[in-house]
Amino acid sequence: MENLISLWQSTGLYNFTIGQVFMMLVGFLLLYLAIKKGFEPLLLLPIGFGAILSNIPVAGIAEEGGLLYYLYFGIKLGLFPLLIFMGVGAMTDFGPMLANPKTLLLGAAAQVGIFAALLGALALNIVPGLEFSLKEAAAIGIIGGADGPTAIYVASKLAPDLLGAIAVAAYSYMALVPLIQPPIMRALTTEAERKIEMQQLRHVSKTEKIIFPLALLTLSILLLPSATPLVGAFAFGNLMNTSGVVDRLSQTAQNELINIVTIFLGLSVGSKLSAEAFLQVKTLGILSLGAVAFAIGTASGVMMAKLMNRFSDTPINPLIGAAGVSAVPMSARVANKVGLESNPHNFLLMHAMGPNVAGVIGSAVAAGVLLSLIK
Amino acid sequence: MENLISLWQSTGLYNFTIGQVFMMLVGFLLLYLAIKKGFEPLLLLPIGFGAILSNIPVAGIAEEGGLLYYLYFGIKLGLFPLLIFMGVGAMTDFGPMLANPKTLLLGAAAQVGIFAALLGALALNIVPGLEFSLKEAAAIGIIGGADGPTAIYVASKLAPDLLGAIAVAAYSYMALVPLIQPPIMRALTTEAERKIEMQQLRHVSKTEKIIFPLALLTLSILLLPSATPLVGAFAFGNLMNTSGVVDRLSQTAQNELINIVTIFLGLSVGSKLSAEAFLQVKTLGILSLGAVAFAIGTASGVMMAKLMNRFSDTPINPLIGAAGVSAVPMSARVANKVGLESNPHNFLLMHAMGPNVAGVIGSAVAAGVLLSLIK
Amino acid sequence: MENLISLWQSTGLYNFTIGQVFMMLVGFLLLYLAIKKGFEPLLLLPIGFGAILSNIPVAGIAEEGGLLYYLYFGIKLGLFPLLIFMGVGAMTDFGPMLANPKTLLLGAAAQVGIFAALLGALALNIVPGLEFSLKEAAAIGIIGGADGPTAIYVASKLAPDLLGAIAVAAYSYMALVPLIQPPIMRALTTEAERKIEMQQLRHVSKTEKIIFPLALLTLSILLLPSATPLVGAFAFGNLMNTSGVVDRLSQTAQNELINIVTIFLGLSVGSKLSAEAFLQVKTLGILSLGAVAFAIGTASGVMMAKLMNRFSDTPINPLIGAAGVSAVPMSARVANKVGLESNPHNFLLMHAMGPNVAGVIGSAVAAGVLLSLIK
Amino acid sequence: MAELMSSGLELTFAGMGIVFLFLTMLVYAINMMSGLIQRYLPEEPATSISIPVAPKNTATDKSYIAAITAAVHQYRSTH
Amino acid sequence: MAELMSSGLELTFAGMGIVFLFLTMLVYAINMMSGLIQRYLPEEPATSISIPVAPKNTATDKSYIAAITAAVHQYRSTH
Amino acid sequence: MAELMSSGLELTFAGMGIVFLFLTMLVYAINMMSGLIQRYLPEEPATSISIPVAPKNTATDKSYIAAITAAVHQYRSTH
Ligand code: NA
Ligand code: NA
Ligand code: NA
Repeated sequence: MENLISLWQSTGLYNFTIGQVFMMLVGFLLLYLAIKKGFEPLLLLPIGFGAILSNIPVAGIAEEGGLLYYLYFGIKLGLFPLLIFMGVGAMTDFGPMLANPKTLLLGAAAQVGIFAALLGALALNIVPGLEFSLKEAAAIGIIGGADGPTAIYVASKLAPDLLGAIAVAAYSYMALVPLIQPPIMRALTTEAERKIEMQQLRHVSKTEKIIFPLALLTLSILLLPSATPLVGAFAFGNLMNTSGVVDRLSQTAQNELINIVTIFLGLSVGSKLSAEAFLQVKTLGILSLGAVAFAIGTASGVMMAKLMNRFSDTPINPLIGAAGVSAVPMSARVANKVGLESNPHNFLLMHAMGPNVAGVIGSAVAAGVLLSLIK
Repeated sequence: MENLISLWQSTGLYNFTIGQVFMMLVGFLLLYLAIKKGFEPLLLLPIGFGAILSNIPVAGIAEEGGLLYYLYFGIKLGLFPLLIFMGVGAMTDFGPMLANPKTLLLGAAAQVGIFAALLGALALNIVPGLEFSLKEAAAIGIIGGADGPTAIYVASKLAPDLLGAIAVAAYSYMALVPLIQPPIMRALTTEAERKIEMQQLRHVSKTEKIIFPLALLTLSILLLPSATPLVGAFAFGNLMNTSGVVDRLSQTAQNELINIVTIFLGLSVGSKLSAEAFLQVKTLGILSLGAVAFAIGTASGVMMAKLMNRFSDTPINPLIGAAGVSAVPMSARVANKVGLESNPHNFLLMHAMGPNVAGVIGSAVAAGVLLSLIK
Repeated sequence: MENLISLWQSTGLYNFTIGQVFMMLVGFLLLYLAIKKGFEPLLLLPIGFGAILSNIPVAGIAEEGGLLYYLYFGIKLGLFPLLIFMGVGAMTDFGPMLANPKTLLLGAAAQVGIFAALLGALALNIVPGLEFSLKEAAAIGIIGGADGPTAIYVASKLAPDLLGAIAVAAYSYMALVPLIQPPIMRALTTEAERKIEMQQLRHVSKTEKIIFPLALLTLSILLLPSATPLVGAFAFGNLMNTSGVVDRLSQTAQNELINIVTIFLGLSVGSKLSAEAFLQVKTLGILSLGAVAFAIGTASGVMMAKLMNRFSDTPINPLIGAAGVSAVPMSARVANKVGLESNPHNFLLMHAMGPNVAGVIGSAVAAGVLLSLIK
Repeated sequence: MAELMSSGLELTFAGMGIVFLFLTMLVYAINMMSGLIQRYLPEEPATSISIPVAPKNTATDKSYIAAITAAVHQYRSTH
Repeated sequence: MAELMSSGLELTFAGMGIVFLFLTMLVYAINMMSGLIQRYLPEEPATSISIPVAPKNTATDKSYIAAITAAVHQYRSTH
Repeated sequence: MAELMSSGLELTFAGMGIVFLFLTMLVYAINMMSGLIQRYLPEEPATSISIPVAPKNTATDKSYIAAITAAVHQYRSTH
């Protein structure tokens, strides 16, 4: 009898708080989006599952002694995002960007979204009850970088309490890129601009691809050492791939290692979706600002392309500017798709891959500035 | 000369204790069983090797500074068994169980073995010199769950000192299932019962397979949160597989990740086979009780199937009840084999897979009860 | 404005020390050697990159909070070299050695290089400003073992400050084996000796290959427990492979696991290439002594083969003695190549694989002696 | 000892009770779930399923490979 | 609040400034690099490249496999 | 210095002694092992070996795959 009462008092039904129930529903929603809607499933499925597990009463899976508590150290110490960045680096082909380097500027322009969201977060301090510090605003802004590992890395350093909401916002909007970007792209360009065909890209030699990650790292060392953890991991992964002499390491970095870390990272991020941390007005602010950041980033990229078109002798289709937000490779695909609507023979995919990977570099640089200037 | 003496004093020959020698022989015996007899080699080979390494005098491989000391943290913190459970979840097909859900009750009945062994351990306190606390008895009982990761998880929480003996017993008896079960199955059934043919299983849709792990987890959250670390890891692995949207993660969980963890887990378990911990009368008790647990679990499953046959409109071959102990997939194969002896056209394998995977759930639930009620 | 000054003061350009610049150049040199010259790229590429990353000012990638700081624990605790040794063990075929066991003595003789370098290091204490303790001298000597993981394991225990230089020297000279060894081999042998054809190797049964790693481990336990971490990891990997019952574990140990650890090990070793540790006269001493060790080891192996030829009834080509230094499989290839120059029908490769893998055992034994006698 | 045994028996009854309760409820849950799914989310007969095996619009870091492979392929085929 | 906004604006100008500065310098660096490479390290036209894909003289622990495989093959073929 | 050198020399003699002792004993051990195996556990000539490559009765968690694959295959083939 005592046992039965003790058992009843140890059930979830007895111990639930309303916040936990709500956060589990958020977890299930993420699973639904990942599985049924195909939203970034590689991250949102583990994140959603982690959210459910960490909100189970009594079990303490995200507390000391529990699985997610220990896995979270991989984020806390900054290991997981950097290892993912290394794997992504090994998967990335800088060829299209090297063939047309001026598209790097599109990747720069799109980072305006980061700082727009940062300023927006600070402006929201007007709203009574909402309070964002500079650190928090910066961590929110980085959602606009449209790059998961960068957002998680910066948030883990500047605002670990907001990590869950920021990661969810970043990956959700990356999944929503095909819905968010096209209307903005169409609104800011004329039919004639969207029809612009671009010159075929030149061939890029293996040597250039080997030297590039080293040049990128060197520049980052000279100008912005605070960005070198991110840039360095990325360049290391890329060099393993392009050098061609350590294929077995490159393959492992791109496959098993990144897969293992992705599982652990997703579950750990989910463990930060606790009721106390997530069920706050702040979260609504973060979600809104994230959307603003993506929209402004997209617009800035497109406008920059239009500006460059005035001064460039070779034509640039402004649609590829939208790919500057990163969200690799989705936003490049979106540029390609919107371009095909206006001109069915105009394949922009390869041209958009340049600004797309430039956007990754751009947001790593912006992250470096934020990490360096905000104490 | 001094050096020579010092060298001689650092040899194994000089430093051996009789207990260490004996435990090394146990290690070699496990290697023999794994390699020559094919007993659960994936676990018993690393466990046996770990036993040898950890009993080497002077070297201190299982002490602070040594490899096995650090690997053991993966068990101590509960990471390894849960990661293995995740991989096993990703490998498991719940289809046959979903096609015939009432076979779940067979997986419930077979857990009687767990509690029989628990009571047996307590009863052994009569024997002078044998003393089992409630925690230890529970950890011993879980051997009857016939599921390696569950046994190791529970033992690491309730009775870490007995971990080595419990893990060895669990895996040894799992390997011995083809010897232990058939006589019991034959003794408890008539030839007519063993000839019973079962209805063909209906097709199970992909959607059902996706929803099931979530339903299982939800029920566990509501009723028995203390089982959610195990059930959650299992359900997560299963969902990665059935959802079909994160194939690369599911493949890694089923292959490289589970392989790496299996190597580390086996070696770490072996490191608990020290002379002090293993060379006790308790160990004989554990080995006997484990055999009892398997036998009683098998019998309970068969008897439950016979009971259900009285009330069910569709026939159940009682042999598949024996598969309820888990020991996946060996006990399902045993049911199939014994069935074929009586009726060469009667393939029970798929029918036995239902109770077989139900047995995994059943022992995870029993583990949850034990972890929750025993403080 | 303040921000700009603050940014400028956070650039690499502002913060560089000359030592850091120099060590980065060393890092780039290692990358050049790895990529362009094909020098041991699997290790020298990550080591070179780690050297660059850890010398970036401000970023602190090798300090607490940085990626390389945490990865280095894998070396500090001795995990990485042992896991690599396990993988190498799984890759190694002892067949040729078992077919002609007396070639083991060649692997013994070549270890003279280790002790020659050790004595050399102590002798260098005459040079004012150079001071090598006994521990440091032993760690330097182990370069002559021509085996990366053994050198790193010993250095991490005896002289962690010299780890970077020792690892770089060990891998560089292993890459240089095709340049270092042939002149010595030619100088010490006559044309007639180099023409010697060896008897075809007998077939070695699977059972012998299974028993051997256990026999090796047993001998090491009895005589030299201090070598059992290395020998045990190696034997465990080898047994996983030869037993044939845990193929999935063996494959993972040889591929994904060793690849992941190689990436982490290389980067962590690179993190020990800091200006303070590396830019010392000691480093020049280490580099010179490493070359001496390789040369003397090669010579000893060849001379031992010549000596054995006097007493042996079956002929031994003295060139295979050079393979006793290990540097698997490069030095065996070198023996084969030099042999073919004198006798184009004389394939020594398989005959040289015996002393080659014996050299791995020999240096593990030497490592055990050093770890055991030096406190 | 007697106390220990009575704890053990209590544990056994509670334990087997929960195990049967849990798995019985799971039987009902499965039957309900399967019924609902077969009624409201039936698999389309001949062709494929309602839940896309290949996600339609993933933009994950890790689909880099696929996209870049495709892109590079197209790019190379023009050189 | 006002102070916070002014910090934010400063950060924005510094940040976008650095981002553009960095990527502009990268454009120049790439152009310079590509120019130098195309002049001094041109890819050989039809045949392969100046940097060996397969390293010529690696002696790594991990090339064990290749060598031993080859060796074993040769050895077995004689038995 | 002189003391250090003498320690070093001692270490050298002990070290090379042990290395030769160890490997010599290993030679004998191998010869004995091979002799015993060739006498008492000879490989069966044409067919395969006495130690099964595929374990006969493993029941490991990880053989899930094989069994389930087989089972599913059989199950599907009836649908
Ligand atoms: Na970006
Ligand atoms: Na069970
Ligand atoms: Na050696």
